[in-house]
Amino acid sequence: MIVSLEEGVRELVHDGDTVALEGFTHLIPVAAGHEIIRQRRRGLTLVRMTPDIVYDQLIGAGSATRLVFSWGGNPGVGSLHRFRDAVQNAWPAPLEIEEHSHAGMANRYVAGASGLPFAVLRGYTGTDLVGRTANIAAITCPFTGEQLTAVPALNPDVTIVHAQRADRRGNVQMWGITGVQKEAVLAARRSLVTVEEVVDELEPVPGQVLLPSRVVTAVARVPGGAAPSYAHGYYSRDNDAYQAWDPISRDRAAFGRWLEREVFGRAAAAQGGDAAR
Amino acid sequence: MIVSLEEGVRELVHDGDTVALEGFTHLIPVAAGHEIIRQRRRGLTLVRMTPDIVYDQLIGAGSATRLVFSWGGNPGVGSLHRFRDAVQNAWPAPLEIEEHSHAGMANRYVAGASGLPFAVLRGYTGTDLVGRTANIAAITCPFTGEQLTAVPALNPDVTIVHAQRADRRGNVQMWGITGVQKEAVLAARRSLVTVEEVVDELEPVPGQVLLPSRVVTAVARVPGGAAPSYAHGYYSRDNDAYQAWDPISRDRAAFGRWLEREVFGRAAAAQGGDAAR
Amino acid sequence: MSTRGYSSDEVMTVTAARALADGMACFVGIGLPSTAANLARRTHAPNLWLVYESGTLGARPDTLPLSIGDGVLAETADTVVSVPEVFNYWLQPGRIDVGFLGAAQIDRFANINTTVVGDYDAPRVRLPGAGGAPEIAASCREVVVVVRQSRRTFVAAVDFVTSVGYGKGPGERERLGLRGGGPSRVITDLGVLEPDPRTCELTLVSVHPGVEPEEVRAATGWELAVSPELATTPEPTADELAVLRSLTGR
Amino acid sequence: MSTRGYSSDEVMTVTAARALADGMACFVGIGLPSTAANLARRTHAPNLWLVYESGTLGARPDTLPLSIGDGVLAETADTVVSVPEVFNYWLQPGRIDVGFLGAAQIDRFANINTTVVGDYDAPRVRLPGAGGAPEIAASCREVVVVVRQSRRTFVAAVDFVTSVGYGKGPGERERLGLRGGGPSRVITDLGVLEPDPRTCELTLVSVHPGVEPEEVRAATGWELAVSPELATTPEPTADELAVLRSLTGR
Repeated sequence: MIVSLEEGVRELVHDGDTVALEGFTHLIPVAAGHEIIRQRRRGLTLVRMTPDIVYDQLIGAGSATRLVFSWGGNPGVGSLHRFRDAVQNAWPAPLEIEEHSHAGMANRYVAGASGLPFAVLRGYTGTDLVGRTANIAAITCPFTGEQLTAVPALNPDVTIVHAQRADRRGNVQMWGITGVQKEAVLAARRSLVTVEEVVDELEPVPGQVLLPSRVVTAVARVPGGAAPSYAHGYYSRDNDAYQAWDPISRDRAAFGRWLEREVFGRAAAAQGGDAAR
Repeated sequence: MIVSLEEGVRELVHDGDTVALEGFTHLIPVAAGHEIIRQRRRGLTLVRMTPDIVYDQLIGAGSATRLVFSWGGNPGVGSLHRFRDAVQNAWPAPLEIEEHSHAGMANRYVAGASGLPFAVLRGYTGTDLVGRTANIAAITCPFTGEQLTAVPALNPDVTIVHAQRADRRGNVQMWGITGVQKEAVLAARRSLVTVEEVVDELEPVPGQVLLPSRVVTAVARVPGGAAPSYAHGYYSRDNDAYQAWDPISRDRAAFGRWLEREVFGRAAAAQGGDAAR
Repeated sequence: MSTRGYSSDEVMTVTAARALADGMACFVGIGLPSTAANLARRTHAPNLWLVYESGTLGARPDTLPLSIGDGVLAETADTVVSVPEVFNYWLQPGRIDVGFLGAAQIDRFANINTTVVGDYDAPRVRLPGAGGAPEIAASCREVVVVVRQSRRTFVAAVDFVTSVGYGKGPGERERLGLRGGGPSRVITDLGVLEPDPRTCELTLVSVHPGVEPEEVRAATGWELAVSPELATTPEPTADELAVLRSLTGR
Repeated sequence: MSTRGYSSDEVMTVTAARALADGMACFVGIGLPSTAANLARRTHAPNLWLVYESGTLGARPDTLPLSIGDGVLAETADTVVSVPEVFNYWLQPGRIDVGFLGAAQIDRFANINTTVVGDYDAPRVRLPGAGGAPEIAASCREVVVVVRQSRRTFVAAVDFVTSVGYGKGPGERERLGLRGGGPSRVITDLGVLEPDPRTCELTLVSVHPGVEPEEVRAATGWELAVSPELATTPEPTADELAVLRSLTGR
């Protein structure tokens, strides 16, 4: 249940898997993303509402062949240039994309968490997103005849999230902006949670989301594992790091050097804790 | 925004309305139910997942012509005899019923809160509930072809709930078992919330549900307004009162005496607070 | 209380508690199911994970709750979620191992009625209704029914199918697309019934100590099949009875 | 900074802030919309109710958030809800008065593109994508677009309709069943455009101080209609500028 980050990724993330690393600006599982690159996983379908710089890194490193998303950017800075390079120039490899709106993606996770094959929403109507994927369909209300939109459930092979705390039995506690993480974990076949701390007892916190251990496959203690995003109550967002990513991301060679230095040049344990610490 | 219970019911509950007084064992708006009886509202469609003794009282008093529900009983005791008398003997008036499962009712409120005309679930299949109402229909997943069940949104004219606290701007805070109250309020055209306390600032509490004032039409301070059910952190459930209801409920005359004494014999203010207190 | 030192309700509750393995997730109704589940948690299954439809996940009540929404459930739970969430995120996707249900009527294919006795539009007895039962019966990996046995309750065909057991027989759950396994046993104050693997018909597989199969057949409103390997239910242990009595205050 | 003592971005932001009435519920995107909304909250609209798609309801940030998910939003909010809840329970049912959107391209019918420039399958520029915008554009009572004006951005027809304004013209929102009112104005660094009530075509209704209508027409990729009652935008007040600069740290 409590594993090292290296072990957690090795056991739970396989080549060709559909993998969601979720987080809405807050609690982004960055260290886990780097460990996936370090373990040279290939052929992943990456899923996330808001792919940001860690997805840019995974795409630039060639881990992914497909991206399912609703907004891909460097929040507060601009575009993701490794993502652009993959879509516009197939570098380092072609990247197939399937895009949705936030409302659509959120409801796809809700359907996945609920054991339903699809969700219904008022969305997409009149946009050019319709027709770009078979995963947006019209549906008629059997009571009013009104036409709405259906999207299919998302059920990742594995969802990875970062949280503030877990207890030794594997119950996970997060608070602050908790985004769609509960649904993404409940929708997944397996889940890996990196946490700031493992504690004996989870003292209740206002606004908390608690993920019971029976929906958590493994927990890895990775202090700082969300940096340069933030962990409410632990550390702040490193806005400079997001700014600094822009020039690195724009240049293939600079990105390559960054990858060697910051990912391959480090052990998993150096980027965060492990079970032994 | 902050009103007396008498004023809140007078302004927000009209003859013929569809009214939901929600609460799942905890925080049941009993005082508000009695005020509806006292104001002699007629022709109500009463909605609730778990109609219990306050609905038995409303039905026995002749306030309702229709009940939409999923489980009608005296929790831990047995049946509701005023409800039975209405269904079996049309006393004091015929009561039309529309019944669902809990899962169906909960999803009807979710659809209502979401501005959707219907909700989808795995439910009802193979039961005799299907066909008893036009409000259960089959629906086919446009992606998998799988057949599921649809239920229409519930949008009460007014939802009434009880909560621990509100602030002076009308933000409402409840915690403990919060059931389906958030959805019931969000689904309604108007809402009335009775509370134990009105405070200057709502100190956050773990597990709280906060209803922003913009979805709350009126708040009435009614300390003890959930008794004989309970208000977590304020008072416990009066299990004896639920037991005591059984013989009163079984007998039309005993019920009539109870009604005169406990409802018509009291002013609204005597059953709880009012704005002035 | 019989001369055996325990009542028929006690052997029923103890037998129901034994149906729960440690670590299972159990969706609990109030009354007999709740007593049995809490007995199991206090004896052989300390890590039983109790889910009540009021939204309390992982409740560890120190006293027996009187309703499915008691404060003690919220106070001792791992977390409390909304009612839509307990049904949509926990029950519906098949995360619950065993659902514990009661019944006003149950038939030979373990279909359950808690809605009406008699005609729906002119009922002899109006019962509380469905509550969470239809989807518990549909979605849990297995369902255990705990109910006192009599001809009034054990009827050849229920007046109203509130919750589906095996419908009209073999293959019907599959045809309906129900994902849970259905009732695995019915535990009464007289014995234990299980669906025949071939016919899905409830069959007497165990009688409680001192109960004759004929007694059970007499309390059943159809020609009750009896297993050729009919067993006798193991007696409640002194420890089980002590814990049960401390729970129920008897 | 012009000789007027404020920049064109500043007059844009101040004008956008003024579009917000006190007490409104406003769905805020990051960047220019967030600056304008927070300026409004600090000046004439102290009870503006800010909703960010990260789930913070009623946020009152004391510093300008750098992303839609900043900690300061959670800390100062009335409550924080999940992302599914903010879209399903708050945006979709029409509880939001005004949605603030940006655009990479906008066309004469106020349709917005934030997806790709060029062909979708071989894009010249791949943009971030839809985010919350399609449903904000569909469901808010009105939409205000804040965007710098240029021929690159103001195009006759967008390359990709990410968010629907008035589609191909009058009646299209109704045909599509969109419940919100659609874009009520587009506020740029040059002036203010509003849809013509009859044709739905964006029309110049106000120019910022010192801006000539011809400048605006030259920065628009279609034959821009100019209102016969063309106004000049009221200048930012000293107070508005002071608050804005304290927010942006300029």
